[in-house]
Amino acid sequence: MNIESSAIFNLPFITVVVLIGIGLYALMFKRNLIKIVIGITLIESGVNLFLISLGYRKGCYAPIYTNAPTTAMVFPIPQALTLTSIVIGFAVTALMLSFAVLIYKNYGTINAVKTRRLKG
Amino acid sequence: MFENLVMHLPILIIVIPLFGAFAIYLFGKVSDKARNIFAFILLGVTEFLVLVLGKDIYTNGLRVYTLGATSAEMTTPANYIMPVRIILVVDALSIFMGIITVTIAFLIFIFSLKSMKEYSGTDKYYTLMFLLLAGIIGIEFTGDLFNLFVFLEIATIAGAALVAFFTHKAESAEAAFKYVVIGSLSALLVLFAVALFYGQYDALNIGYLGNVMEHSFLDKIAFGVLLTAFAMKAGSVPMHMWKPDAYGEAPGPVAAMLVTASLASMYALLRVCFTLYGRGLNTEVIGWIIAVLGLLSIFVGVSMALIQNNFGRLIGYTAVAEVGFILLAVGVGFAEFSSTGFGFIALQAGLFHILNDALDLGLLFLVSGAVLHATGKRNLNELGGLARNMKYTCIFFILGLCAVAGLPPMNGFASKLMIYESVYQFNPVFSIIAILASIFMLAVFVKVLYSVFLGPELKEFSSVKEVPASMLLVMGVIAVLIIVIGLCPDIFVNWVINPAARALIDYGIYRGMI
Amino acid sequence: MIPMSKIVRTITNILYVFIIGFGFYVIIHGHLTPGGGFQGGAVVASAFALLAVAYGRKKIVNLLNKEHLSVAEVSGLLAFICLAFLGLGTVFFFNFLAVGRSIPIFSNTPAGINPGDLNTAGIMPLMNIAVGVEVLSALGVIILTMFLGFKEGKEK
Amino acid sequence: MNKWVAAVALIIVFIFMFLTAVYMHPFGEPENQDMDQYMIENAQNETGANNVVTSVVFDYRGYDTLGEATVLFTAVMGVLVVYKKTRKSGES
Repeated sequence: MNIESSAIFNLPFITVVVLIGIGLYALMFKRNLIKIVIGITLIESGVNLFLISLGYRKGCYAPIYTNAPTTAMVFPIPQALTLTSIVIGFAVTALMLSFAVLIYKNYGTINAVKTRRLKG
Repeated sequence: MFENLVMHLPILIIVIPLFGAFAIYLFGKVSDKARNIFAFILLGVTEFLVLVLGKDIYTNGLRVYTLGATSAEMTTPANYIMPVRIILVVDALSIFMGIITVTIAFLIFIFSLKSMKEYSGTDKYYTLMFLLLAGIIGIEFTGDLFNLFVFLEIATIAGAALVAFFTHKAESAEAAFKYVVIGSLSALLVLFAVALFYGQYDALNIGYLGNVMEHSFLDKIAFGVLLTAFAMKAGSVPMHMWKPDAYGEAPGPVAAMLVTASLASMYALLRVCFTLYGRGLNTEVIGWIIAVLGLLSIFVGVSMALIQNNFGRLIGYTAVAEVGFILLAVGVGFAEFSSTGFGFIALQAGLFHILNDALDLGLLFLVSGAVLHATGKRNLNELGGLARNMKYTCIFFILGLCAVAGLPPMNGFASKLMIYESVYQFNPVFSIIAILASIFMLAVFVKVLYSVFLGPELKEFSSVKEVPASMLLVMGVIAVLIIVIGLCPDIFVNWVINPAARALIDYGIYRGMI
Repeated sequence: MIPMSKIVRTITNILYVFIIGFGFYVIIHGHLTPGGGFQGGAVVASAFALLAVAYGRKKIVNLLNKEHLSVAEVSGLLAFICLAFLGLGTVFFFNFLAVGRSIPIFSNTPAGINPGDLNTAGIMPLMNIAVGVEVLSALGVIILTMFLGFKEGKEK
Repeated sequence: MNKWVAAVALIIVFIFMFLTAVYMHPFGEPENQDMDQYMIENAQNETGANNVVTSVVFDYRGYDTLGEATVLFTAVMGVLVVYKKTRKSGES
């Protein structure tokens, strides 16, 4: 495989890497609980983008036969998987934000350093 | 007719708890009693069905179930090369894990009837328990990687919500936040690996992927990602911090169920290592890595448990050490990868320890739940002298701690002896460290025994009563199981563990069904 | 939260009907056009969010009932899982309406590129509706719960 | 100290993921396409739906959708648990 050419044409995949990298950075270095939630959401967006861009074929259309221009279609499965994973991501985000609200109610802060009563 | 029912069993065992979860929520709006009876019947039916399926699989070999096809055995469409639908594959290992999970869940449900009675929101508690059960069985029975991700998320979310159940305590929200962040991060890593497989082979089925895999560079990265994800979810060392937090803050029965949940991700790790990759990997190196991870977990778990003063957190650190024992044995089994010799015995010991771990730690967490129920306290410094008023709970606690510390004639002794023997042939140093850690674990529990149950009677606990009979019954059943397995381990190893271990080593059978 | 200005409330009064109608259109045409139960349910739930923001805390409690929504959610899920159970004569999740064609509901089979026929796809439109009801009420419950927050005066 | 370890780990992970992006097949030219091609060709005949994605969501992978709906239900239960009234009665 010619590495240089594929590095250019794989631009969507590189975007995925950048997204996941930013998400991991937020997860490791940020101490604000809301920012941690945002980090998880960024990783999830990256993985979703990865799945959906794996399903693309050049010159193809959406996989729906209703008034379709041609029968050359992109992959349907990644779209279904991404739909599933988006809904799951929504559920996880809602739950994490509720926990953050509960932590704020109990501790009066959302700074992860100040809220650490459980250690050792 | 009966054959027809057995054919549908793999899906029914997952879907009945799922259906139960939805229906329980509706029943709970009508009356608590109707809800409890309904839930009891559903769990009893599930337990019966899983035992029937277990008998069938141990005699006739594995079963597949193709969802939505014209026939359950039609794994690929007619005249086509690959499976396109979701397929459940239940082999000896899956049903072994399934029987453990359903049995523990059934016992925990009976325990919860009394112990959770005085808290608000019990509808949601039972609904989430059923969802957690369905998620765990879904992980264990599925043959599809993306489906594994979905059920991992169900188990994670239900588990996190249950950890936060004591909303009046500030720490429980913090523990639940950690749990859900770690759980969803590991699930997203699994999804990333799924995407890597999908991009290369356009397939999601574990058996099919195992057949066509070319072990390219991307597959190696995917293995690293999956190993990280499942080790993290199982509570192995670099990412073990969530485990004592979650176990320490969750209600006792929930913590007992979460032990089973982390054993399910251990199952997923085994499935990935043995069935998906098999001998295509450099098994020696990977086995060493897993064994060293296990050793570190044992070390950190035991040494941190020594300094705890919260009942639940202490058992949580012990759970880290126990996962370390399983990882150590499985790592040795993976490094050898043979159906004879000490490698196979190590693998058997690892699987045996999964069974014992679920029972022992389950019993200990139930005891901690019983103490919390009776006294409302978990801090070891505040407790004391409970043996006078809670005789039976004390006896069950002694049994549980003997089992975890690996004293004869408990089940923990049987499996740990197998681990020491087989690991000694692999590397003597590993075995010696494991034995020393086990002795330290005994010291930890003697400290707990003294500070909770023995010692001078405290004034505030003079009116404490023994917990209700149903809770004692559940702890008694688990204690009897512990002693029975400890007294005749050969029967269990030969009849139950051996087929499960063989199913891992002979991965060709699993892959050949697709 | 206080209600927003009269302009916002008037526009909301006109708009939310259309949003909910569009949501149900997306749900019902899920097997023909892009969309389906999840997407349509999310669209309807966005109308709930709009109402909540525009009318504020006191009014929204009268408009949307959390108990009713959560019952609707469980009913949608039960309908979905029961539709899957109905295929159990063959296999769980078997599309018995589209394959056997013994029952003349949603049983036409399109071929190739066509303008679209609602009467196709077997159990899929029914599942779309069940999932749509589940999703719109689940999102509604989440939005309402997080919007209303903790009720005062219940901690001890 | 701890921060440096985390930074090094992050950089290593980033490098490996970058290699993943490079080694993956070129964007828009997937190598294997058997499973998806089967669905594009046979979905209309087998399930009767014009929308292939819907037939994947509700027929070929309907079980995943059940799990997904369950996840949403679980999250609702979790949110309700978090916002529930605190204890009915009893101690501290």
